Amino acid sequence: MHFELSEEQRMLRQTVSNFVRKDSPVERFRKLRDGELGYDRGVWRKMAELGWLALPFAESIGGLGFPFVDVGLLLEQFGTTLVAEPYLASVVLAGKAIELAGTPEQAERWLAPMIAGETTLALAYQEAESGHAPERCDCVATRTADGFRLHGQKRWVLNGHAADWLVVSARLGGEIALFVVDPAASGVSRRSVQMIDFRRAAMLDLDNVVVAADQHLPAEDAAAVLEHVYDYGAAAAIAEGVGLMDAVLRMTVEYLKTREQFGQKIGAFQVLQHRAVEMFVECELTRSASIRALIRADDDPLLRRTAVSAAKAQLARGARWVTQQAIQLHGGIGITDEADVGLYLKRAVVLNTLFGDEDYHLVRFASLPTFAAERPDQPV
Amino acid sequence: MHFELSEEQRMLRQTVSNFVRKDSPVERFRKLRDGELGYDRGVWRKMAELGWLALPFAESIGGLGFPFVDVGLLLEQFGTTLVAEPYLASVVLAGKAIELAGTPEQAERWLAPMIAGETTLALAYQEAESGHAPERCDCVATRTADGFRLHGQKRWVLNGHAADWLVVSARLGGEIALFVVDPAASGVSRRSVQMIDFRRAAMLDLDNVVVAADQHLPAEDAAAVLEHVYDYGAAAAIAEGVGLMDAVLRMTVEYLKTREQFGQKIGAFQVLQHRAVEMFVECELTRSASIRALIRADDDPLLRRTAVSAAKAQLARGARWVTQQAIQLHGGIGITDEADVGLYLKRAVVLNTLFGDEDYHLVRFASLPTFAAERPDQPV
Amino acid sequence: MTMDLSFSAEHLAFRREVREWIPGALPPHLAQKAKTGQGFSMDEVMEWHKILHRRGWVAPHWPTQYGGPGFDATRRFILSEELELAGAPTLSPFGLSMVGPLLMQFGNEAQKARFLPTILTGEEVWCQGYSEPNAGSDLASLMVRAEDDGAGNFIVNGQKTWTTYAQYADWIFCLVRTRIGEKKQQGISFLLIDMKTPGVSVRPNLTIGGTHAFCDTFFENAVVPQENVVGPLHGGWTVAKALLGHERTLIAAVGTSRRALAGVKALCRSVHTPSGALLDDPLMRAKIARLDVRLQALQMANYRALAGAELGRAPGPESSILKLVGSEILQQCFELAMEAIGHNGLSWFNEGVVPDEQQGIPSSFCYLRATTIYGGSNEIQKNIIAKWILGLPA
Amino acid sequence: MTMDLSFSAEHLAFRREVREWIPGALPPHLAQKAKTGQGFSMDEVMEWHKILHRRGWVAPHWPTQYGGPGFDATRRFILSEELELAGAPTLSPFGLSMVGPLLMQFGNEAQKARFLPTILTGEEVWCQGYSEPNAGSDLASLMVRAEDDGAGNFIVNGQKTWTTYAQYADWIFCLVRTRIGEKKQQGISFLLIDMKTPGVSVRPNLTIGGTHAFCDTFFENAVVPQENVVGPLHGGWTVAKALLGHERTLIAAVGTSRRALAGVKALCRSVHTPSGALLDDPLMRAKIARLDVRLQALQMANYRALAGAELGRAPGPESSILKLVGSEILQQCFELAMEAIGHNGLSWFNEGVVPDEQQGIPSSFCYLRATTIYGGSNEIQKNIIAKWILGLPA
Repeated sequence: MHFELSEEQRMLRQTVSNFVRKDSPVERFRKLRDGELGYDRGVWRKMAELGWLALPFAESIGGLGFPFVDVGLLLEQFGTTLVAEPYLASVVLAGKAIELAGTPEQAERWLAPMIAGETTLALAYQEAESGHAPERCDCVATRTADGFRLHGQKRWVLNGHAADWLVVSARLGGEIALFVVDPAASGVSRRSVQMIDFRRAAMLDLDNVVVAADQHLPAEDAAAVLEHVYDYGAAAAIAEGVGLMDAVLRMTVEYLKTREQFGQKIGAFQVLQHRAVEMFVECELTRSASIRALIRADDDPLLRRTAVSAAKAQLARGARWVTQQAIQLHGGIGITDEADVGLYLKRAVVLNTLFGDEDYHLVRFASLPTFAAERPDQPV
Repeated sequence: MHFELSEEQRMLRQTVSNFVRKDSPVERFRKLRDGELGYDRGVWRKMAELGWLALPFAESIGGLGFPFVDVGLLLEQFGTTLVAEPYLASVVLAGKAIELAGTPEQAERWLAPMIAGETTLALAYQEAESGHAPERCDCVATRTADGFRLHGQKRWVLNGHAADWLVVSARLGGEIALFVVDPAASGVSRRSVQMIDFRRAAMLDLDNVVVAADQHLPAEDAAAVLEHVYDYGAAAAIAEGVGLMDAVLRMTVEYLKTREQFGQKIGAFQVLQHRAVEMFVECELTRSASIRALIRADDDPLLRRTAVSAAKAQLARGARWVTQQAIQLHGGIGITDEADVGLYLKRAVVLNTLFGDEDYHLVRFASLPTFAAERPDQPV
Repeated sequence: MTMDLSFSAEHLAFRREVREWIPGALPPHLAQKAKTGQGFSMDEVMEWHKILHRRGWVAPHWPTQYGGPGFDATRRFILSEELELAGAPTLSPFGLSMVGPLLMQFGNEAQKARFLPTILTGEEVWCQGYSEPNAGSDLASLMVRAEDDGAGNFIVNGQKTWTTYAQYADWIFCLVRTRIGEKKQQGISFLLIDMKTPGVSVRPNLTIGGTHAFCDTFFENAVVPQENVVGPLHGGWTVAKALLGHERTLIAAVGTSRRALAGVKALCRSVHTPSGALLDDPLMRAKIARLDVRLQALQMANYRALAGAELGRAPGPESSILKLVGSEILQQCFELAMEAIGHNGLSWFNEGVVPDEQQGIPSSFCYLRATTIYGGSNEIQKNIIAKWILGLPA
Repeated sequence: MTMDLSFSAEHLAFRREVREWIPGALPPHLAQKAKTGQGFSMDEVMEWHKILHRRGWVAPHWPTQYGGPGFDATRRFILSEELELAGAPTLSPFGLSMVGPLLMQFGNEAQKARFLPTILTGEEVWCQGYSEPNAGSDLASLMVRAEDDGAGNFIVNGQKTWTTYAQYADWIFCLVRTRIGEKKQQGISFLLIDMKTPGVSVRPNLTIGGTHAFCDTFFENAVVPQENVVGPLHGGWTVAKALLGHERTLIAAVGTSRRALAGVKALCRSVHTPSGALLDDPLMRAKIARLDVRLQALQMANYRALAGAELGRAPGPESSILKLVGSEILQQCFELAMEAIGHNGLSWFNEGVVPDEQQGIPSSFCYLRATTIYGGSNEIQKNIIAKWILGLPA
């Protein structure tokens, strides 16, 4: 039982924390949010220089080999100021998919430039009828003489509007398979759409797109890779959500301490105090659940699924409550676009929707053998 | 759209209100609660003299022919001081079952003495495996040369420990049928059990009990009668629950106005004020839902089911919240048997458990055509 | 007369009349927006205002002497409910429901003659100038000053916030401070200001819902005739307070929530899961049922308030909860809608990306966080109930 | 050292040791009650106290110099969790966790020598005399008076309430007023009183759960030697306050809730619905899952607090929520249990009417309403967090 950060982790957190406070406050996000890209490629390269894009990959393929907890540390900080760069989409989703499902040559080809900050990636798994289950995949891959042809549609591809390469899931002879697709290839069309949190995603149409044999990521069990990556995505969203909730709590408490009505700080009203405490409770519970999910993200599937689903369900409840109450406590100002708190509400919607919503994770959690176990003392 | 009480109804309510305040305060309930009967046969006869036991029955069989709303008025008042007499069991359940399923001769035989206060009745529908659905009935009736034989077990028969006659549901050739059984008959055994609210019920064993042909209530559709009576029971529980919630709110607000801590009335603490307001909100919503359920209790089955299920589900949420918070606001004293508020919590458990719990009614409500209707403006 | 849950034959006939009239009256472009739940522009709202005015139904709560139709409380309720259920544009309340009734109660004849007719016709649009950056819930702390110039005018200076739709308004009714240094509720006057007055400027602000509803309105030495004070000079607090009592029985917005909830059911019927329509998913179904049950209880509370009003009763305790509960329910309807549409709820004003009827949901979901804040936040509502209905100590 | 969710090999071995020991150590009649979740009598609690004492585990948090086993925080936690999970009797905290540690901190040598050994052995049973009819949450308002008789004694008069299990106690530790007319936190002393003292009488009261847990304890000219004051005379408030800091990390009662929730699952497996076991009903399943998810988050918060304590850290913010959330979760476990057993939850102490494992549920459901009230109500907990952790203004 040990949750202390190592010296290395403390340094990482400190560096990221300095970055978000000094170089990436919410104002930077505001400036970027209506641009066509929605983030800054220069900052992306900076992140590469700092080694952040290499964090969770094996050293053998140019990564730092850090545990997923470290990705969590970074994303938690990112969540505090709504950092816009596609770390989750490019590093966590597409990056881990390529690492887990691809060959060393494929990692060299697609991961190395991304780790160097020269490219960004995206993972296209969501379809119109997927709901929250990435294995609901109707996109089809068929074998050709010297490769494959992909046909179908993908929706809500995070960073899909800008990614240099797209990792796409499709059914090959009924089984899930993963392919790396060049967005400039013939038959690929993508439409950039703005999301509620002002980041961008792509609606992707694949019209009999030709992909070469070496663009197929030859994992033995690509479905398992996809599920694992989806859980990585969930754990990343949870970590980002913890940072977000924390920032929202802090700005709300600050507002309660400064805003005056009826001749006193509104933070002196007991009802608002208790509301803030209830927000604090959700923050602490979510943070606690998050630590477990991050530790278990690299672990065996059963412990991973249990921890991730428990934490994602807690995030859903906690982030919803905290952001909604933060707006309520801000009063009229909370309803304006000008107030940052609304940006956090919207980001919370995105984090709660992606990688399984509350009911999806409750149902998954309750379907695991850990739920039905007779003894109440199973490992956490 | 008219919810005013008629002159007659106002008088009824006033009489009942005087009765509960003067003749049946909670102290009377406390005196009765550990007795073998649990209530007072003298008071029962008094209720008969006042005409209360005749309220909902047709004039042709010696009743007053009042709408079920009037029963609601009476039970709401009863709920305010936890009146112990078996009005719901005897008049609403068994009484209405005999009226709706029986012949005029049967009404004369069993209802008339009950209306006169000479007997009490009980309805035995619940079984160990019934859950909240009275149609789940394993008790079996078989025809004999000159009547029937009943075999099976009934559970939680309200007033079953004392009733002079028992109305029993059983399957006759697969269909629900209703019989009036003499508890002294051979093969009948009953065990009196104390319920959480200190009232009593019976665990009933029927071991090939012989009943005469004229003890069969020959309704064409006894299952429909049983369902209707179950809804009457639910509407009665809702009305009693409204009175209960109201009393609990009043005693809690009173406590907040008198109890001092930290040099002030605790009712001056904003958090406790808002809690009391949230209790008040549940009271008003439940009262509103209750009025509809009472009016619709005599109405066509679809409107009746919609209104009763909506109100019973609201009662479950409201009564649970109000009684639990009332205890919380009473603090330590609320945890003692001495404080009345705990008695109300327990009665609320009974009202919420009988005649369908929250989920049962939510599921029923959502299965009705009124739920799925496209137009949002159906009749209430 | 026994208790009765139906409307009278007369009222039912009126309901039919309204219901049959709306589809023909609502222009196609508005009907399309109503169908898909998208927001209406101010032009569209005023277009509908004028249609209703031609029918005589724009101000159902106005007495006949001022051009109202002389409706009883139930007719007013039915009309409002039918309009909500049809998804017709919500009329701007500032003229019709706020300054109009106040003018009838407190205005002099000249003021009534000048302002009421154009409110009715929609020729002049009004907005409200109450809140200020440092006077929100604590409205009496307001600071906008109106100083006597000795020539029959006030010189107005300061800033009002949340002046909703001020960018479209011809007139603003304001609470301003006309005398300083007294108890803060005193020395406030209720003043009507022409938005074209030099020195008045408006800055529209984006809301959390991505629309331009709110404005800041600035006054810089704006010269306003003193005859534009409504009610007693320095006695504006009384005027403003009178408004709080108006039309309380209608603010539950039950019709809007019923329409929204029916919309959620329709959405859930159209969304597919591996085991069938989302509406048949037990968890989603139970959530909808839970909300529906609560909404129906609120609807009954509303009916009780209405039946009381019809008998000329003062609003009973049931009225006090209408706004409190109604605002929460409406928010919950849109939370469920967001949950139902899943990933499509991520779309922010993208044309043609999600089905039309889902297009407006994310913005509404965000904007409706306001319902528990405006018009007296729910915390303020609870303070009021605690004090005035439960009688708890201050 | 990377983050780690497992216990060390050493601690796992200790857990195995405890887990293997309990079944043999728990006498059959206690094991039967543990299995069915029924309450234990005071005799049974003390029987178990003595068994634990023989094993050396009765006071895991006591230093070795006073007879404790010298356990680290994790061992203490594991022992406590395993005992909770086994459903073993909860020991009376008044001696072991309350007056014992206070004596170690504030008592003189004579007091320590006199009282600590018999607390450990269980030869003397203690109860707590803090609350009074008019001093509950506002404890400093207490009124029980101890007057100096000039002969080395106090004459004690007044009434204490919620003196839990006073009817079984040999000693009571009290807060009494030894000087009047000052700031109300001053002039209070911490006094030990022999329950056999003439003038001390006890009236046990029924609780809402139908058991005799609470008592009123009356003092009528009870003569108590002044040497029984612990800590400074008139300085008892400081002594009492020190207690509030003790053992905060254990009060989440996660083990108890986990056992209760496992019990709910077992119940739901045994209850049949037309479509199968109740545990497979989607609504019930989702409710259990929702609670389980929250409990597991709380468990992680508890582990974080524990890992911090192990490193000698002061309790972090995560510790402050343990009691607040833990108390609510335990209540919710029993609400679900009541819902699961349906009509059987109507049974009030009837032998043999419902299955053994359901017998204790209605009483526990009622009694556990106390968890959000005692030890500082959850409202008080929130006041404290608002002030001391969030730094909100008073």
